[in-house]
Amino acid sequence: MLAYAIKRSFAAFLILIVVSGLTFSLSHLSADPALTIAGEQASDEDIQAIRELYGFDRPIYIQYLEWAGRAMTGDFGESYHYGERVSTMIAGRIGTTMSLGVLAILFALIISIPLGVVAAMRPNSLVDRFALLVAVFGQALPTFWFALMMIIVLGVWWRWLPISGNDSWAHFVMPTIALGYYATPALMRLTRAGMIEVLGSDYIRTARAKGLSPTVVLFKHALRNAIIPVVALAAVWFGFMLGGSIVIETIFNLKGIGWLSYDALLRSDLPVVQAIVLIFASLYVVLTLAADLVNAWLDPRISVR
Amino acid sequence: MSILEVENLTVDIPVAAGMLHPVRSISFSVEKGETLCIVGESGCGKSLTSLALMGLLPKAAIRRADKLLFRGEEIGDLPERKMAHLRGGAMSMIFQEPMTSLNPAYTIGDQLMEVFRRHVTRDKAAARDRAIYLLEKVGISSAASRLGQYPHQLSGGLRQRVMIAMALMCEPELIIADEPTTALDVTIQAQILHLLAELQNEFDMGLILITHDLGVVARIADKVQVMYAGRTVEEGPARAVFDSPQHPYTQGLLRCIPIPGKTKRGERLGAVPGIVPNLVGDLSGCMFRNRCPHAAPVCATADDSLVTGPDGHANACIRPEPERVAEAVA
Amino acid sequence: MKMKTFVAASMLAALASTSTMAGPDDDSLIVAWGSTGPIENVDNYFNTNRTGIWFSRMVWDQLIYREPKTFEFKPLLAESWEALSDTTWQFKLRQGVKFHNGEEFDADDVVFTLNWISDPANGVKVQRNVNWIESAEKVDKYTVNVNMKKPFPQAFEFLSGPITIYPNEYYAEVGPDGMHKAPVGTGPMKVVAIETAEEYVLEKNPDYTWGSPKGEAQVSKMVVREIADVQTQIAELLAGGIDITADITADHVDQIGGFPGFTALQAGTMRTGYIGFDAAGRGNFEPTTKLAVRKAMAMAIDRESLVTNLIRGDAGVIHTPCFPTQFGCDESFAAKWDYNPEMAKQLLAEAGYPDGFEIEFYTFRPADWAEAIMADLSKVGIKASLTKMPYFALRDKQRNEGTTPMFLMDWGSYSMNDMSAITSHFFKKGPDDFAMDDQVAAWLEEGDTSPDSEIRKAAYAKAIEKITSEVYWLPMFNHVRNYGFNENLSFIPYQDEIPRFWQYGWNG
Amino acid sequence: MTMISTPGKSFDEIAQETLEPSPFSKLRKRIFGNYSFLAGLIIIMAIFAMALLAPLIAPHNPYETDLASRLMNPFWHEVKTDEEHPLGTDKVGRDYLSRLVYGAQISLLIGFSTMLISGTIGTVLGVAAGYFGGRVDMVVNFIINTRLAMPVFLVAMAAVVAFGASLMVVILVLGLFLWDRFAVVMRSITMQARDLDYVKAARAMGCSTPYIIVREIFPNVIGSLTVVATVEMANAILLEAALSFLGFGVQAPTPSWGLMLNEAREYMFFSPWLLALPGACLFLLVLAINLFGDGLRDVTLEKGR
Repeated sequence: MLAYAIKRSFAAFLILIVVSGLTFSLSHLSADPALTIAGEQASDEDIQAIRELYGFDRPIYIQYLEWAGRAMTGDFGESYHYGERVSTMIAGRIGTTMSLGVLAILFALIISIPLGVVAAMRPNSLVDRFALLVAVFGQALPTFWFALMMIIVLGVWWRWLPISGNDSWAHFVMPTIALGYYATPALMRLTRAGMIEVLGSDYIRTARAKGLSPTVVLFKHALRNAIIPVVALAAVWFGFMLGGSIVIETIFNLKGIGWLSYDALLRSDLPVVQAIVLIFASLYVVLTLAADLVNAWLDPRISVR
Repeated sequence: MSILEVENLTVDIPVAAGMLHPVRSISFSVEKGETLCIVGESGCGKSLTSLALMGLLPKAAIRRADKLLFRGEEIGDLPERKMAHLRGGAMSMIFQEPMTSLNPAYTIGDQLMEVFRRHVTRDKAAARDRAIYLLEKVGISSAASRLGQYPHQLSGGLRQRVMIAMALMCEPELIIADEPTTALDVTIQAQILHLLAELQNEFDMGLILITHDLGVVARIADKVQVMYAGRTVEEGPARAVFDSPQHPYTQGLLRCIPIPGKTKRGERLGAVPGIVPNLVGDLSGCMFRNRCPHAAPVCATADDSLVTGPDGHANACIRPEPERVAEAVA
Repeated sequence: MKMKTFVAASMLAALASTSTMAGPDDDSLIVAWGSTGPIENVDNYFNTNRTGIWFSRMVWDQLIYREPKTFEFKPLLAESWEALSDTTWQFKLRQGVKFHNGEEFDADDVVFTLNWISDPANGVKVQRNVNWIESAEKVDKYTVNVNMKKPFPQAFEFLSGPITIYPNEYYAEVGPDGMHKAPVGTGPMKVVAIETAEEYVLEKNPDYTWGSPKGEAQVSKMVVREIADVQTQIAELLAGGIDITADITADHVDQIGGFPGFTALQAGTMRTGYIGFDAAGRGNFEPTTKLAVRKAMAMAIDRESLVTNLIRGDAGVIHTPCFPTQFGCDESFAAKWDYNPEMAKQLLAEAGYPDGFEIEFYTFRPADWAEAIMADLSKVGIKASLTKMPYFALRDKQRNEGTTPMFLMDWGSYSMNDMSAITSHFFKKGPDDFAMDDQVAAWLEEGDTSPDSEIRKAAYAKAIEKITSEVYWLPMFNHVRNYGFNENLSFIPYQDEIPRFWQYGWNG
Repeated sequence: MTMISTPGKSFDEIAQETLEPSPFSKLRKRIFGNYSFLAGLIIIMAIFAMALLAPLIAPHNPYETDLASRLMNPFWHEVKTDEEHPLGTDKVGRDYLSRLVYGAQISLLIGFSTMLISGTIGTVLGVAAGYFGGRVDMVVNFIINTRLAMPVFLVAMAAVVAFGASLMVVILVLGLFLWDRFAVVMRSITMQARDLDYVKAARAMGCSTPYIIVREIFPNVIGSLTVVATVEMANAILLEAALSFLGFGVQAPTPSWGLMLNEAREYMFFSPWLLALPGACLFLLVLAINLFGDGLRDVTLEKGR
C-alpha cells in the first residue's frame, strides 16, 4: 500500500513537472512579461530595468526551475497585473470554482444514476425514453449555447433565477445545470450498462434466492457494483468540468479561478495562468488517485498493488 | 405430507419466433430427508424447473402449475413479497457457479449473516455465531477469521462450501442444488457432494439435486427423475431406474457413464446421438423420437404421458419395451 | 412531482433575489462595469483602467476641477492659484474639507501626495502622469508650492485629472495595499466595502457640503459590480439586477431603448480611433512603407459610411491624429483623405501594385469595424486578413516585434484635453511609433515643453500636417460610449468618457 | 522507469464509456425510425453536400458586406426584411443564410482535420502501447496521463494566444490535444487483439511486427477506431465553437458557426435567431455525428461478439 502510494505520488509529480514545464514555455512564448508589468506608458529603460529585476533575460529553463522550486512551496509569485500574491488570489477564488464543480458533478450524478438505473430496470418505459432524450441532447448541445439560452428564458423572460454573481445558492442553479448537464450522458450510459450487466449476474440471482427484499438487492448488491466504473469516470469528468468552468464562469460572472484564468490570459498575466494550469493538473492527478482508492474500497477485488 | 409437491408445472417464454416451451407439465414430490435427483442434458429444462420452484424465473417467463405445494400450502400464487420470505428461509438454493454467485463487494461474513438476519433474527451476534458454526460444519477451518474475507480471496471449492453454508443458515426444509459441482475440480466435486449428502442427513432436509452427472445420482439419490426437452421421460426410485431403465433416453444416458460394478473394464461407453429438438411452437408426440433407435410413426402424434408401473417406476415411452419386444417377435 | 418542487423552489429563489433588486425604491444605485476587466487596485496610482478613473472621481478630489463641458479650470481642493515662475505654481487650499476617515485636509496632505507619487521608487504605475513634478513644498497650512522639472504646459491637465489628493497620515501608514482595501478620500462617495474584481459598496459622503463643483451625491448608497460580460450586464439590466451600464454597443442602444422602462443613449467621446501603418518598415513589410500605398489605402476606406452605419450617435470622421477639442489639435492643418476608390486604384498601380497585395490587419476591438474596412480594401484589390487579439497581447506584439503592418486601434488620452496625451505618445519614436519620423518627434517635443502656448500650437500644427500628409496614421472617428439605464435615472453623459455616477439620482 | 506506470482505473472507464453500445439503440430506432444510424448519416451527408456545394447553394458571397442593409430581419418578421436575404443579415450586412451554409465547411474542416491529426497520434501511441506492452506501455501511459492532466481548454486558449488565432492554429492545437481517447481505446483494444489465437499464431510463425500490426491487429481495431473518430470529431467541433465563442478561435470574417455565435451574442436578447440559428446548425451536426457513431457502435459490437 505504501509502496503503491509512493509510486503513484512519484508518477504524479513527474506528470506535474511535464505539464507545468509545457505551460511555462507556452506562456512565455505568448508575451513579454516585462511589458505587462511595466504598463502602457513605460519607457524602454523602464522595461529593460524590469526585465533585469525579474530575471526575464535569463534562459527559460532557469526561469522555469526557479519558478517550479518556489511553486513547490506554494509560492506562485505575484500577479503582474493585480500585484497581489497569486496564491492569495487563487485561495480567494478556488472556493467558487470547486463549489461549481462539485455541484455540477453532483447534479450530473443525481440525474444520471437514477435515470441510468431506471432505464436499466425498465427498458422502454417513459423514464427510459426521457433518459434517451437527455442523453442524445446532452451530447450534442454546446454548453455555452445552452447556458445562454437558459439566461434568455429563465433569467430575462421569466426572471426566475439570478443571472450573474455568486451571492446565494440561487446564483449557482443555472451554472450548475449548464455545466453538469454535459457530463450526464456519459455517466448515465455507463450506469445503465453497468446496471444491466450486474442485474444479470449470478450474485444478484443469489441475493434474490436468499429472499432479500428488492430494495436490498437493488441498492446493496447491484448498485454498489454498478457504480464502481461510474465513480472513476465521474472523477475524470470532474477534471473536465473544472476546465469547462472557464466558459461557464465567464458567462455567469462567477469569479472563480476559471474566470480568473480567462482574465489572466487576456492580459498575459503569466504567473496566474501557470498557477491555475498547475492547480487543475494537480486536481486531476489527485482526483484520479482518489477515484482509484474509492474504487478499491468499493470493489475489494481491485487490490492496491 | 411431502415438503414439496408439484403437479403439472409448465414454463413458457415468449421469444421472437413464437412461444418457447422449455418446461412442459412436469410433476414430482419430495419428502423430508429425501433426495430427488433431476437429470438430463443441458437445455432439458431442469435449471428452469428449479428457478420456477424458487420463483426466480426471468421476468418474461410464464409459470403455471396445477399444484405447487410447499409444506402443504399452495405457493404458486404467492405474491413476490411473501415468496421472498420463503426463499432463503424455509427453502434455499445452491447455484452452479460458485465463482460468480457471491457478491464481490461484500465479505462472506456479511453475505452469510445477511440471510439469517433477514429471515431469523436481526441479532448480529446470533447471526455471526450461526455463520461460524455452519462454516465449520461445511469444513472450513478458522471460520471466524474467514468471515472478514472477500469472495475473491477464496478458492472455488471453498466458495461452494460457503454457498452451502449460506443455504443452510436458516435451517431450510428444502434445498435445491442446481449442478453444485459442475464448475469444480473432480476431486473437489466428490467432497462437496459427500458434504451435501451428509448435511442433508444430519438436518433431515429435502434435497433436490439437479445434475447431468448420473454417476453422482447413483451415489446419493433416493428418487430419480429424468427430463428430456422439458418433459419427464422417466421417474422412480433410484435403484429401480438404474437397474432397469425403461425409456430409450434413460437407457442411452446410462450407457454414457461407467457405473461402478456394472460397467465392465474395457467396455465401450455409449452415447446418445443427435441433437435436442427446438421447443418453440406447438409440440406433440415424443420429443426424443428423432434420436430414438426405436422410433415409429406413432411417436409423432401419441400422448407422451408417464405410465406408472407397480413399484412407482414410471416412464413416458410411447412404445415401451414390451411393445417393442412384441414387435420384434412379430 | 419532483419537477414541481424544483419549479417551486426556483420561483422562491427568484422572489428572494428580486427583493434586493435594483431600482429607485431604496435610494440606491447599482452600477455595472468591467467589460475591459476589473480594476486591479482601486488606488488611483496603481491601475490603468478606464473604470479606475471612474472610481477615483467618486472617492477622491483633485486640486483643480476641469469643467467637463467647457474644459474650463475651476477651483476644487485648491481655491486659487498663481504662477510664481515658469516652473512653480502656488496653490491656496480650501479650508474645512475632511477626509472620509475624519482626517482634516490641509497642505500636509498635498505635499505628501505629490512628493510621494513623484518619487520613482514608489512605482506609480503611469509615470508619465507624475514624472514632471520636481517637488511640493508647504508654505503654510493652506498654501503649497508645486515645482516642476521644466516648464510643463499640460500640468493642469494632470492636476485636474489623474492626480488625486490622499490623506497623508493614513496613506503613509497603509500604502497602496491598504488604500486598495479601504480607500479614503475627500470625494462625494465614501467606500464601505471593496471586493476585488467583484463589487464595491459606497455610500454618500455626508460631509461633502463645502460647495464642490462636483456636487453632492444623489443617492445614499451605491453598489458597483464588476461584470466582464456585456451581455450579462444587459441581462442584469433587463432583469432589474443593475440600474446602469456604460459598456454596451451602438446596436444595444436601439434595442434597450425600445424596451419599456429603459433608456439608452450614445455620447461621443474624445477616444480617437485610427488605422496605423508600419511606415517605418519595422516589420519588414514593404507596401506600407510606400507613401502612395498609404494614400491609396486612406482613400479606399469609406469612413463616412462606417460612422453612419456602425458607430452612429454623434460620432464623426476625424482627420487629425488627435481629438479636435484637445489643445493644439487644429484640424485646418490636417490633410484630408476623402473616399475615392478610383484614385486609390490608380495610386496602387503607380506604386507597383496594380493587382493589390495581401496584408495582415490587427485589432483588439469587435471585428465588425475591421471587417467593414477589409471589405472596402478588397474593392481596390487589397486583401487584408484579420487577426483579433486581446489588447495586451496586441500591444505586446507591436512594441516587441513590430510585425503589425496595419492596425485599427484607439486612444482615450486619459481624458486629457491636450494633444500631447495622444500624438506625443505615438510619434516621439517610442516603442509605439511606427513612423519613426525625426522631424515629427522634434516638433512634438517642442510643443510638449514650451511654456508659450503660441509656440506650442505652431509646433503641433507642423506635426499634424506631416503626420496626415504622410499618412502615418489614418485617423478614423471618435468613439461613442453607449449607455443603457433605468428610465427613472437622471443620467447625463460627458464627452471625456467619465460618467459622474454620484450625480445621478432617481426622478420623482 | 517502472515507477511511472500509472494506468488508473479511469483509463478503462474512458475506453468502456466510449465503446459502450448505445443503451438506447432500440428506443432510438423507435424514435428516429428504424435506422437512426441512417438518419445520422443522411444529415451528415446533407451537411457535407451543403459544404461542398456552398458556392451553388448560398445566395450571396458570405464575405460581402453591405453596411446599408445591416441587421435585416429574417423572412418571418414583419418589418425590415428583404427577399434577397431570407434569414436576414448580420451586423455588417452579410447574408446570414450564406454564412450558415459556408459555416458547414469550417465545422467539417475542423472536425475532419482535427480527427485526422489526433487519430494518427492517438492510434500510433495506443497501438504501440497495447501491442508491445511493458516499457512502451508505461511510457505511453505516462504520456496519456500527462495529457489528461492538462486542462485542455485553458491550455488550448494559451496556445492560441501564443501562436495567434487562426483556423490553422485551432486545428493544430485541437489535433495535438484531442488524441487521448484514441490512445486509451486503441490501447485496450489492441491488448485484446494481441491475445487472439491467430495473432499469437502469426507471431509464432515469425511474421514481422509491422506485418502483424497492419494485417492482423488493424482489422480488429478499425471498428472501434471509427467509433472514437466520430466521438472526437463531434468533440472537436464543439471545442472549436467554444474557443471561437470566447474569441480564442478562428478569425473574423471566417464564417464559423462558433464565431457567428460569438458575434450574435451581442444581439441575444433582441434578435435571438442570430444566436439560435448557428447554435441549431452546430447542434444538428453534432447530433448527426453522434447518431451515426452510436449506430456504428452497435454494428461494431454485433460484429465483435
